[in-house]
Amino acid sequence: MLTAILCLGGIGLIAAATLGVAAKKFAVEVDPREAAVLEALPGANCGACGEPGCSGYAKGVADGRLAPNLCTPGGSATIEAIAAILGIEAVAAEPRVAVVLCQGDNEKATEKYRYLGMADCNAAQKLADGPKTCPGGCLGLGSCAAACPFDAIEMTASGLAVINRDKCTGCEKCVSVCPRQVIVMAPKASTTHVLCNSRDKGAQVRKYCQVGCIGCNICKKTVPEAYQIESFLARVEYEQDENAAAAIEKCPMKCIHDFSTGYPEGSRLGSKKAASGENAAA
Amino acid sequence: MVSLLLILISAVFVNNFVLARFLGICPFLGVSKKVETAIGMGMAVIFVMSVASVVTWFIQYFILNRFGLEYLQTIAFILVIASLVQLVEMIIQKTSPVLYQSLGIFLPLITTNCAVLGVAVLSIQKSYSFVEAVVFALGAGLGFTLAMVLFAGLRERIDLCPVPNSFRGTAIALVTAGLLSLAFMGFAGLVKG
Amino acid sequence: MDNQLYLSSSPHIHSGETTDKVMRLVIYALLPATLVSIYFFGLPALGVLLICTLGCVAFEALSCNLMKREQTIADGSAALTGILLALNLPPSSPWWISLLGAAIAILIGKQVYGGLGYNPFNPALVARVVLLISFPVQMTTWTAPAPLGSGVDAVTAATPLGEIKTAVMLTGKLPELATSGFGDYFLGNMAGSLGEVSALALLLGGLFLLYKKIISWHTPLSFIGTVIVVSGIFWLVDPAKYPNPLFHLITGGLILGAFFMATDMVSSPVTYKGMLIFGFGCGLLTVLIRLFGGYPEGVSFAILLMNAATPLIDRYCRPKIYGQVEQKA
Amino acid sequence: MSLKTFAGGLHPPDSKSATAHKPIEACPLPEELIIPAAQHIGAPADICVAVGDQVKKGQVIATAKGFVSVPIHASTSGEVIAVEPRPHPLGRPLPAVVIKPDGEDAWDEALEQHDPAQLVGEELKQLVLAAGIVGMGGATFPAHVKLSPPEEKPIDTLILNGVECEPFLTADHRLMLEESTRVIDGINILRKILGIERAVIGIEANKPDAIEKMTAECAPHNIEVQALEVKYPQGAEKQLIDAVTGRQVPSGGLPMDCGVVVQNVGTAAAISDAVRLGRPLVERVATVTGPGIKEPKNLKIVIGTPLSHMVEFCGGLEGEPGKIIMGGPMMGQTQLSLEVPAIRGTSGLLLFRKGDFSTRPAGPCIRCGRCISVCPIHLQPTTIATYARLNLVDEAESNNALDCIECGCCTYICPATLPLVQSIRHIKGGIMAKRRKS
Repeated sequence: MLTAILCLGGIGLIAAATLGVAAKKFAVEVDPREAAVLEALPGANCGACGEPGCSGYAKGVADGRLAPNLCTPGGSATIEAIAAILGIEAVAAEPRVAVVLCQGDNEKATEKYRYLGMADCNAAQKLADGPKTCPGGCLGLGSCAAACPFDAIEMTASGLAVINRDKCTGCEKCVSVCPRQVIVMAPKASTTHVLCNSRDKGAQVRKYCQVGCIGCNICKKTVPEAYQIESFLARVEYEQDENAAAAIEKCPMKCIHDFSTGYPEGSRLGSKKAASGENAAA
Repeated sequence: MVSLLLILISAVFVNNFVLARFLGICPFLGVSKKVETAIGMGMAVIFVMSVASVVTWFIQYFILNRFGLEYLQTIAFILVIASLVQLVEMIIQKTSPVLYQSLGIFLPLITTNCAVLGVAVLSIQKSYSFVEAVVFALGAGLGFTLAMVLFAGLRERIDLCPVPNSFRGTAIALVTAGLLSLAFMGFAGLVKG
Repeated sequence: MDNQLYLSSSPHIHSGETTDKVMRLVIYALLPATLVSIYFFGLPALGVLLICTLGCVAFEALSCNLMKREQTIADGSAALTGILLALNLPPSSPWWISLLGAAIAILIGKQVYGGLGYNPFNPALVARVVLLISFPVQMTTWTAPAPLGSGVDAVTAATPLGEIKTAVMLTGKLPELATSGFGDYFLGNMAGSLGEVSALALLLGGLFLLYKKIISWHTPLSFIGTVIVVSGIFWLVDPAKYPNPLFHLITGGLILGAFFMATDMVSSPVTYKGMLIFGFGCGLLTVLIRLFGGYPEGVSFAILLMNAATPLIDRYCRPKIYGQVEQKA
Repeated sequence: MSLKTFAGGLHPPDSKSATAHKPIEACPLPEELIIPAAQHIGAPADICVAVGDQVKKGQVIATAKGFVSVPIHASTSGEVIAVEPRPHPLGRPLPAVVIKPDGEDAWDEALEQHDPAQLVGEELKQLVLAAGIVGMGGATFPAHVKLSPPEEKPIDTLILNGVECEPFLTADHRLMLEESTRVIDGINILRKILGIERAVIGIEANKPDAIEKMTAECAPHNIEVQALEVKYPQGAEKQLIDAVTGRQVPSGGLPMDCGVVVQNVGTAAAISDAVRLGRPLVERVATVTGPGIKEPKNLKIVIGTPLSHMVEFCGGLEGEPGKIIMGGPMMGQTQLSLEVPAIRGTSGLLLFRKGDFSTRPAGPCIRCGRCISVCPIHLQPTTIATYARLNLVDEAESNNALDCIECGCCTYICPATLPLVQSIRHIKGGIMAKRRKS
């Protein structure tokens, strides 16, 4: 019995001594807060914070170089967690989601040529500025959907990107990949949008799109504070849009849409009613 | 000389620790996403296995056998292996932070890696001489590395494939590991023993 | 006229070479071998061929449907897998073995990886090896050839490779058949799986593929060359124990493997250098398994093992690019 | 005779028989000429005329902006009727000067004639720049830039590109047959500018008449003629240099990095005019061909001629066009309409009807390796294209995507009809964007 204890104890002691020496010799300093912050992050490596990945952001936050509320995918929970780790107070940023400002799918908008080649909007855009006649319309080849780290973008059967407002975390990956700047970020609470991105004159727009904004001013006349018209294109003023939905019925081109009533026609998400209503209120 | 070679071939191919004995599956599946990390992990395992088999061989024959403490084999071996892995971990963290980061949790897991303990225990069971034990450990480590690297190469390729959603990730990795193990069955009987 | 114009990135002409054409030509190249196998093994062989081919096509169609992907049976790859699988089975295989093989080949070998072009292993070989390990009895019951119209009943027989393996194990000496009867082996008059038998028919098909430039000479040459060299060395060392290279060449699945299985584009390396390494590995492993392994035939395992190494071979065999003599500016 | 060549490449049917034997015809002036300010690689020129101005042929209408830029000249005499964005071969409206010809086609009197023997290299180079000479093979790289190697990069060989490896095109072939004197004169001027002796004309062996004629006429001038194997892309700069000299342009470098300057034979002819007659680059030879055209021809056109006018002169369209390609079928650009003008880089107009080209959708790569065996740069196109599809910029970069010359061999041969070149071009854009960022 005694030999057993002695032997094992001896082995243990030698091992412990070696490790002890090694720990001194190979010591590496790590900020424990960095690891803790990394733990709290969602780990999507989406880049919404501007860093290449979550570990970079964790390092930045621990160093105090970056603000703790830059992780949009994580939402308020993550921000609170980071704040707790760092022992500071942080204010959650207003949740924002991406919106595709176009309804001109293959059936509603014309194409100026037939595109043959790689299924990528940026590649198509290099050929005579893309096949869509409308210079701002969604090309429908799905580059944004491929870039989305959260699988939040749906390509409809007729070639239009629709963003799932529940899954969207506001990382802006799609915004940066879209060659036509048709995706914009807007407060999640703002559910009414003018779904058009053409700055051409009304007569021209009518030629190539059945649902394009013609800059007729009717929406602005109906709800003056909520709309703004610039180069023949209406935009919702997201700060004062409580009554924006009132203009939907008046729009002759049917290009204003309220997401609290569901998704635009053609989307498989459409049946899910009030997809964002409750969330936006929360 | 020939018998040493046979031990080596047997440990690398025929009785490959991962693909034939199914030991050390945890790091095999966990750290095989990239060839570079797989190589790093393989090297770490080769090192740990070799050193562990040396140390455990001495402990077995000079301490446990001498004092009639064979029944303490498992616990003594684990103690030694665990400290060895700690040592390796510290060295890697200091010398190659990148590798340390990509190995992640799996480095400490070598501690309880059945493959390392398996090598130590098996070479005692087979009553290998000291040289044989070292060669056996080296072969086992090489076999582990070979399996890791092959598998990592396959996984890198599969990463670029449109695998059906339900099979993404671990599912397809397991299917592939199965097929790889199947291919290794071809070595069966190549070396008796 | 508007909207009728096509715009695309250059180039605007195409060779006309298409995937389905490639597959079709490989199937044509396999025709002589299938016909010979039907001649020697009769209706059972035809049955195996039909079940495997139709089974593979059916499973391909089914999986495309299930995954809601585009239907791909028209590209001919599933039919080709089916024929290759059949050629790897014994003529006496029961129907359920063939069908199960087809399911394994298409579902596990190919579709779980995303379909054509993505499978890391040759699907037909995956199926063969799974079957061989799971049903060793059915998969190693061979029949002696009973040529059509000869009126001979099929009787059980061993393959030449199997016979020498047993003989060497029992007596340590090669039996008679390792040194004679090469003419019969060459034509295909021996026991074996459908596609193992006729070296002549397979060679014809292989040469056709080479002529049509569907496959390059690198893989078959280095595969067969390695087998000849390595087995030749052993034969020179002890001719009484190891069969001569010619025996290795025309018995078993070497020709089938070298021309039709190892050259499977999807699961083999893409560069010529890679193909040479691949063929060398296949050849070496084949001889080692045949001479020392537990299985009499090693071609399938050798190719599968090298399939596993293909990503690594590709990784380390990148061709040197034009102008990479100096450091980048 | 053993023919020199490079490793890789392939031989598509050259389809040149429709025009190879046809002498160059002068295409009459159209109703209006559309002369874009952007006709070369580098910064577009600054337009310096206004609506209502009367211009003479050869008069500068846009001035060079920066080193890598050249002036643009009026291609005929007439009135400027518009200065506005007009459809451009690049696919979008770009600033252009529209000239209504007065029918007199009168040269600007200010243009001076020179004797090259009286001038030094630097003066000759200035004449080349003033004449707006760019690479006429289609790349439109300003010629004077290529002729200004920095001192630490000595040049020893001038290679003249008479390969014309693009299928269908025969413009350079006819030029060498019909205007060999101008070409040789241009070569002599180029040698003087560069201060070197060795000049080699590379010609593909499928033009035996051109090889014979050039060999005979070059002999007294001590210019070598090198017959080259018929293989695409034999006329790509890097491949031509490899075939003729056995040297390789370093990855990421320029021909001058291995002591070579390459100029197209058409460029040489234009340089001769620029020096001897003082005439700027206002016309060129272009092949109008393809199954979609009634009478394929080799035309001498003035810069700015709308494609529709060229088509009309060639008997009009045969059937309905499916693709309008400016340049050759391997590297040419598809056009939105026939209203775009021919510019300095327009070596040909190729018309395909529907059915003359493949519209087969891309399938999965079957890893056949054909693209790798034909790539003249020895890249792995399919690997890079896979990374491009998944937008893996770093992986594509480490696979040398930037070295791709976009010759189109891989796409031509691909059994899965994958748009490999387009994918690689796409990811090259991604790599450049990443480099700019960092």
